[in-house]
Amino acid sequence: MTLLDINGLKTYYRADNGWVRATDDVSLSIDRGETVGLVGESGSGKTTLAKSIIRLLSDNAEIVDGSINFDGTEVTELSDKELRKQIRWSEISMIPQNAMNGFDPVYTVGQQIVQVIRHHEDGTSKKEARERARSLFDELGIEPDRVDDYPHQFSGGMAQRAMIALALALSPSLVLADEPTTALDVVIQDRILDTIKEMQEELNSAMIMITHDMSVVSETCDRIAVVYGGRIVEIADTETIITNPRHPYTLGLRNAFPDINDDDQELISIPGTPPELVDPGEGCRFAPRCPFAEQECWEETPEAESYGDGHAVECHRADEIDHLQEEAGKKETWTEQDLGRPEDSQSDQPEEVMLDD
Amino acid sequence: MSTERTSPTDRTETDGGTLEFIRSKLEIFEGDRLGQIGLGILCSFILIGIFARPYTIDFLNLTIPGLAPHDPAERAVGGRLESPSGAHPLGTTHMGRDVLSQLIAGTRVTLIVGSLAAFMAVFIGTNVGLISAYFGGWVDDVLMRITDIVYGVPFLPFAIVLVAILGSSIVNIIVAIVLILWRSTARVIRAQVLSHKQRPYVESAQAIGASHTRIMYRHILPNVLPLTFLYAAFAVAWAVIAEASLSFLGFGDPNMLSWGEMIYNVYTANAIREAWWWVFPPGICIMLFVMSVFFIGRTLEKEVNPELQHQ
Amino acid sequence: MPDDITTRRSVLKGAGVAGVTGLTVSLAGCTGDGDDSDVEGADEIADEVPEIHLVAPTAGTNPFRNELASIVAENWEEIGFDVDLEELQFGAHVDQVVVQQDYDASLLGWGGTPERIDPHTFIYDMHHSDNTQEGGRNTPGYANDEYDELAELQVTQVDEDERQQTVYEAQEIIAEDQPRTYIANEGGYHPYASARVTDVDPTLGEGLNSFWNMTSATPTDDDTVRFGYPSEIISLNPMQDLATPDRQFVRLIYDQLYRIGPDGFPQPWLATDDPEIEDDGMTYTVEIRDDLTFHDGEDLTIDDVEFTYNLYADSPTYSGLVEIIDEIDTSGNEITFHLEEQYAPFTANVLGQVYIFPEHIWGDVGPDELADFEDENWVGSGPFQFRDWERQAELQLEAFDDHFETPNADNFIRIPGADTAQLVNDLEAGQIDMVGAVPQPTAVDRVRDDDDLDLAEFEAIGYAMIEYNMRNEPLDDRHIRRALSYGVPKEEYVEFIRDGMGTVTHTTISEHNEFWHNPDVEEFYEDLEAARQELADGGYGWDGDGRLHYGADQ
Amino acid sequence: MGLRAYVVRRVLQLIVTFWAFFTILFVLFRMMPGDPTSMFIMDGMTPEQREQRIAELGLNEPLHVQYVEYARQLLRGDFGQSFIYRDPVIDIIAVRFMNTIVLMGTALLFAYLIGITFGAIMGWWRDSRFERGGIIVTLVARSSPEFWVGIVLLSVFVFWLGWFPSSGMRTTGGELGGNFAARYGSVDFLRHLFLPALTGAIAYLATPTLLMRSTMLDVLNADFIEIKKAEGLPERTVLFKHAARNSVLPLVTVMAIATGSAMGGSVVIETVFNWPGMGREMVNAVNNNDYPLAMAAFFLMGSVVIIMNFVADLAYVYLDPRVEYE
Repeated sequence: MTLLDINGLKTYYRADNGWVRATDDVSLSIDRGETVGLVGESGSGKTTLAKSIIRLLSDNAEIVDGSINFDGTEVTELSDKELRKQIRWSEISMIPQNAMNGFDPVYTVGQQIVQVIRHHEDGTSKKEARERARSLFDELGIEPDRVDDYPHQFSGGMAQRAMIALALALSPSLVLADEPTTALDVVIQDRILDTIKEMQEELNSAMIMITHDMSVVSETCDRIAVVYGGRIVEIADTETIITNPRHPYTLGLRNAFPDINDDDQELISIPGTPPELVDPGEGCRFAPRCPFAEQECWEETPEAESYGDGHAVECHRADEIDHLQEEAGKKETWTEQDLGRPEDSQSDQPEEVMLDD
Repeated sequence: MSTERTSPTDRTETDGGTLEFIRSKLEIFEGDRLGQIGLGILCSFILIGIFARPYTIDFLNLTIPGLAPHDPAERAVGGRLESPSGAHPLGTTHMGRDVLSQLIAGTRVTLIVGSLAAFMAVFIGTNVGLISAYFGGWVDDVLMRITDIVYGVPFLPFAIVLVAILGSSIVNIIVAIVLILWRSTARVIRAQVLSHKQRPYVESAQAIGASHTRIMYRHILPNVLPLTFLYAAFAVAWAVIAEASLSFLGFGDPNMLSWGEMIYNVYTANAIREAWWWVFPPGICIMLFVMSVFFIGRTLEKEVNPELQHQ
Repeated sequence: MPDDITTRRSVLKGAGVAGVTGLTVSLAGCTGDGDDSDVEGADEIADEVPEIHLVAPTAGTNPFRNELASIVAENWEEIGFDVDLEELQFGAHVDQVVVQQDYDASLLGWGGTPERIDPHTFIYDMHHSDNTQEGGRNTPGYANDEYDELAELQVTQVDEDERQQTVYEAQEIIAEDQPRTYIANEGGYHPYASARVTDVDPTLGEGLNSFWNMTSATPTDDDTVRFGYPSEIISLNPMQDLATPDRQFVRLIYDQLYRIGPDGFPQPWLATDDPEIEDDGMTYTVEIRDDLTFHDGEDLTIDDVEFTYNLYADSPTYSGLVEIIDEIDTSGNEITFHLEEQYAPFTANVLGQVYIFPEHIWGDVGPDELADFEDENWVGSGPFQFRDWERQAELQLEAFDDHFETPNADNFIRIPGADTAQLVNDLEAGQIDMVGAVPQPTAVDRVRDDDDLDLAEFEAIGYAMIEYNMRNEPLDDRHIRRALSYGVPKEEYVEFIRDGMGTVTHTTISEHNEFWHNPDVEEFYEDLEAARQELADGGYGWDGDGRLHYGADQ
Repeated sequence: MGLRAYVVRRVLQLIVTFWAFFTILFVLFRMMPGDPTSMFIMDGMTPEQREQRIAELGLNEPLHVQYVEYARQLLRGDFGQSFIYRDPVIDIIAVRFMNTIVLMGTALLFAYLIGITFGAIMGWWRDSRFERGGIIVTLVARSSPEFWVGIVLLSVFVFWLGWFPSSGMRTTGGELGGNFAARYGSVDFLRHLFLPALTGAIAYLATPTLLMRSTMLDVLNADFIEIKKAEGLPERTVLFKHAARNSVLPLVTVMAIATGSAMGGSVVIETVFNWPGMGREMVNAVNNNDYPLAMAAFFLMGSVVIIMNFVADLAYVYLDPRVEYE
């Protein structure tokens, strides 16, 4: 039962030197109650993808092509007013990275929850809304009286819980969680993730979990989409991505994060920086950093290939899976490669483009 | 969207050649139309001010002619209240003086007041802020109470009293302006220094046993200097308006005709309604001058700190 | 025409700029060299003549005199003096010059109120050597025994023709001695709205501020005359120190036995007739009218008059005014004053200046409380009665219908302005009907061209003058003062700076005060050649730069 | 430190500030040349009268005696008696003070209402034509001295269009006095108020506008603005209830300082429009050497600023729950 169906989405930013293709021809569908992880480095476009869903884009960004079908409604065609009334928060809410900054500091948390409830539900009295906020707090393990506290009076973990309360106040069908735990320390991280999972299951909400942390997604998500250079380079169920990925970038990401099952694992990071997304041209976008790049990779943009059971990969060499997996496990593979194109190594560093994450 | 900001570091090491320094500073005007316009206007005024009146170099027996076609104080170079003509491009005053010459000569007064007052005010303000924040404790208490008191003093009434005591001369007017104007710089610099005091570079300087004076002036000061420049720009604008207002009330220096005094003269001559050529040029010049400084200030402000909160 | 005016350059304005910038600015054409003169000074010269400290009003205080001061300073520099021109606000100016006597020369005006049409103030107070102390009216410190005798003599001369002769002689002496340069009687125009007010009556010395104008002005549209003046009055209490604007309104509310008429001579007011003066000139008997009431309805009787004169005698502020009175008796409607000595201006300066108070209101006020006494309704017996007052906003008076000279306007409102320019604006905008101040020539022209407005012209008996501090060198020397007087452009002042408003004068009594004015005194017009000659005659000489020095023989 | 301790400390500071302010005033005014008799001398005050008057005013006492005497008076809330008017200063000045407060209060109110709204919108639509135009307009306003704005408004609206009266506070000849509403509530008063208040509003507009804009830019970068948008709240709500509400905090402090400039600036505006206010009264008093009156006027102007600063500090604590009492 598909809740959200994104098809061929292109969200571009205007820059001085052209269009920044932050999300470039992306398709993704999510079922009700499902949790999908979007994994990638900073600047890969994962946040832009998520925000495109509720069109929460800055003035210089534009959805230039593609469709976003949410539960039968085409989001890209809604007026601003319909979007605010029908989609935002009532259907799709979000949890920001740092909950402390997600609340307006000059109002109490309760006031802010009450405001959003009453904005979307015309008949609800202030008192009822407040009661709901209190019971949400209770369910999330916060003392209900703390609805009258200001955001700065909460600790980090508590603030994140309060944020979850805010996000779930209207029982949305989809929650966009943007690195919801990175600002917290590890012990609290786990507890918060558990809380999110519990609440999500209770409400049967779907969730998109945006993170650069493989370990977080592996614990919480049903499926994982790996985002690189504005595209989903690999998507599959969590098990497959963790154990049997086919894209070299996924392999690299996996190396960069501790595997819970392997204590002796040596962490290897991917050298180089994410690609410039201004008019990137032909060729695989990962090629400059890919230890396995061949001539073909530089010249032709790979198409998504299906490897069964919802596993899709955009890589010319995805077929050589065994070889790749073996080589990718070695540190030298990554450290001893020549970055850039073999014949004319790119001399100028790609300009760092500031996206919205 | 996160904007990367160069974090202020110990800038003492970045001493380049002076010329290079200036060039690097001028770069901030690139692509900033308003800033460029401001710089252009200001430079024109400075040139006009410098060459307003003739110079005589005695030992060379040489006279460099001034821009002003007439002596601004000379009566009856034209008829009474003549409208603009070839001979008097901006007409004449009720005493037959040449308005254009007065306007040109007034530029110099504006420049003198603006630059001297701003320089002294910012000099005092920066030092007070620096000392207050650096030493803290009772020094801070005393200096900040003084600043509070000065904040309680309304400028014009104060200047009027001071001029009544000391007499209306340009020097006394500058003194009055400076005595009030330093306060805002002091507060802002103090706040800035307070944040710098915590930075590692100050601690390391203290660790190697640098003297207070050295830490304050060699280490901290260079870091707050951009802010000082910004406040100097605001101070120039403020000082010029203050002088004009004081002159308009009739407390200007009778021997130095400023733009404000020109308007005062039109006003007391009751000629505002007929002599537009006499009242508009000085008014517009004041606006243009102050505006140019603000435009430059805006450019500096972007450079100093995009988040800066100022008055 | 401005083109006739000799062009000059300002030393001062240029020098100021140079002073601050520290640059040598050309003072082209502004040198004081006497090369173009034929006058030869002393052959051998000694020290430089000290610098002259000239105090003048700021442009804000008096734009005309401010302008004049800079020309005078230039002229004086031209004939070899160093001049230090200081511009001061009125209060500071008076304090420094009249009280502290810290000046060499001072450009100031002496007001011509109607009381001063009698020559006593101008002859005795201003020039007799008894009045040279700090704050005294003989500010120059002029002391001339021959003159003093004349000044004392005229006080006692009840016969007007004899007194006139004395006053003439006195004027000749001071014209020669020039303790002051008498510059101009500053008559001029007071603008008013001819469309809204008729029957204005500007009088000598006061223009539209005169008592007679305020009672005769007749509003055409409504019943209110709105009168603007550039400063607020201080008090309506006649027992306080009064400045001229205060007196102009106090006298509307309070009556005197005599009022100075439009012709300058006292005329009976509360009195039925001129005073009967005994032959010794020391006993004055006055009969008052029998139809007098105060504003609160009480009758004004001879007892109130007697009470008033006693009150004045007790008042710390005004006892001086009536100290000449030795004794008072009353009988019926008559009051008799016995003087201590002969005092010719008694009618004008005492009977014409003492305001009659209601005893039933002021009877219990102690002498020391007089100046602070607040009579909320300011009950007097004058043609106008007090209605309400908000300082800096408006003072409202209304006609007192029971008065024997009911004014033509039912309501009279006084509005203090920020300055004359602003009042003229108000006049043009229709917010006020009359202005009691002389506007700038620009505004005069505009008013003249406006169909709804008109100008009331008047002549003055007061004058602008430069006083010389004869206590200081070199001003103790008559030659110096006379030379400086030749440096004052009186005609340019009247014709150009004041655009023709006023008349040039050479003596202390205005030509408009015809009876007392001596038309044959020595005259000093601007003449730098004559000034140099005067200096040469005095034994002074010039150095190569044209700077004036004492002669070696002096 | 608790709120109470903070307030106590601020109050103590306030007292010290007041004392120092008053002392400076006293010294300043005693240094002024001349004395209150100057203005009467040319009108015939004799030297004897003059000396007597000076003794009466206690001006021949040693300075420290005068200082203590004046301080005592002030502690009793008494500004003394005007040297010139011979009325209690408070009677003379109370009405003037209200007139000034009403004028400048209106001007500041408009400046801040307009400034905050425009600044907020300028920040919201950053980089738009509206913002760029707005900045230039604001800077032009800020570059124009009050008297210049007043003269231009006067020329246009009074002499050219004839829409407003040229000066004063009300049409003359009406009932004087009356209660607050009668004095300041009438249409006639508002017509007189319009131009001078507009002059002030234009002169003081720039600070709130620019500051509002720049803090808005900061606040708009904050995460919570995005969340509020994501919550589906209307743009107006996000702009005014959240973004503007947060940006307004620094303005509170600046407002106190602006009150100071407004108090001083009133001198100019009152002169141009002949407004019967305290600024002009003070200049007159200075010119007349009427120390008690001039000092009281000066003192009141300063007090308004000092108290506004104090109130601003406390208001900040109230408005921003994050502030700690340091």
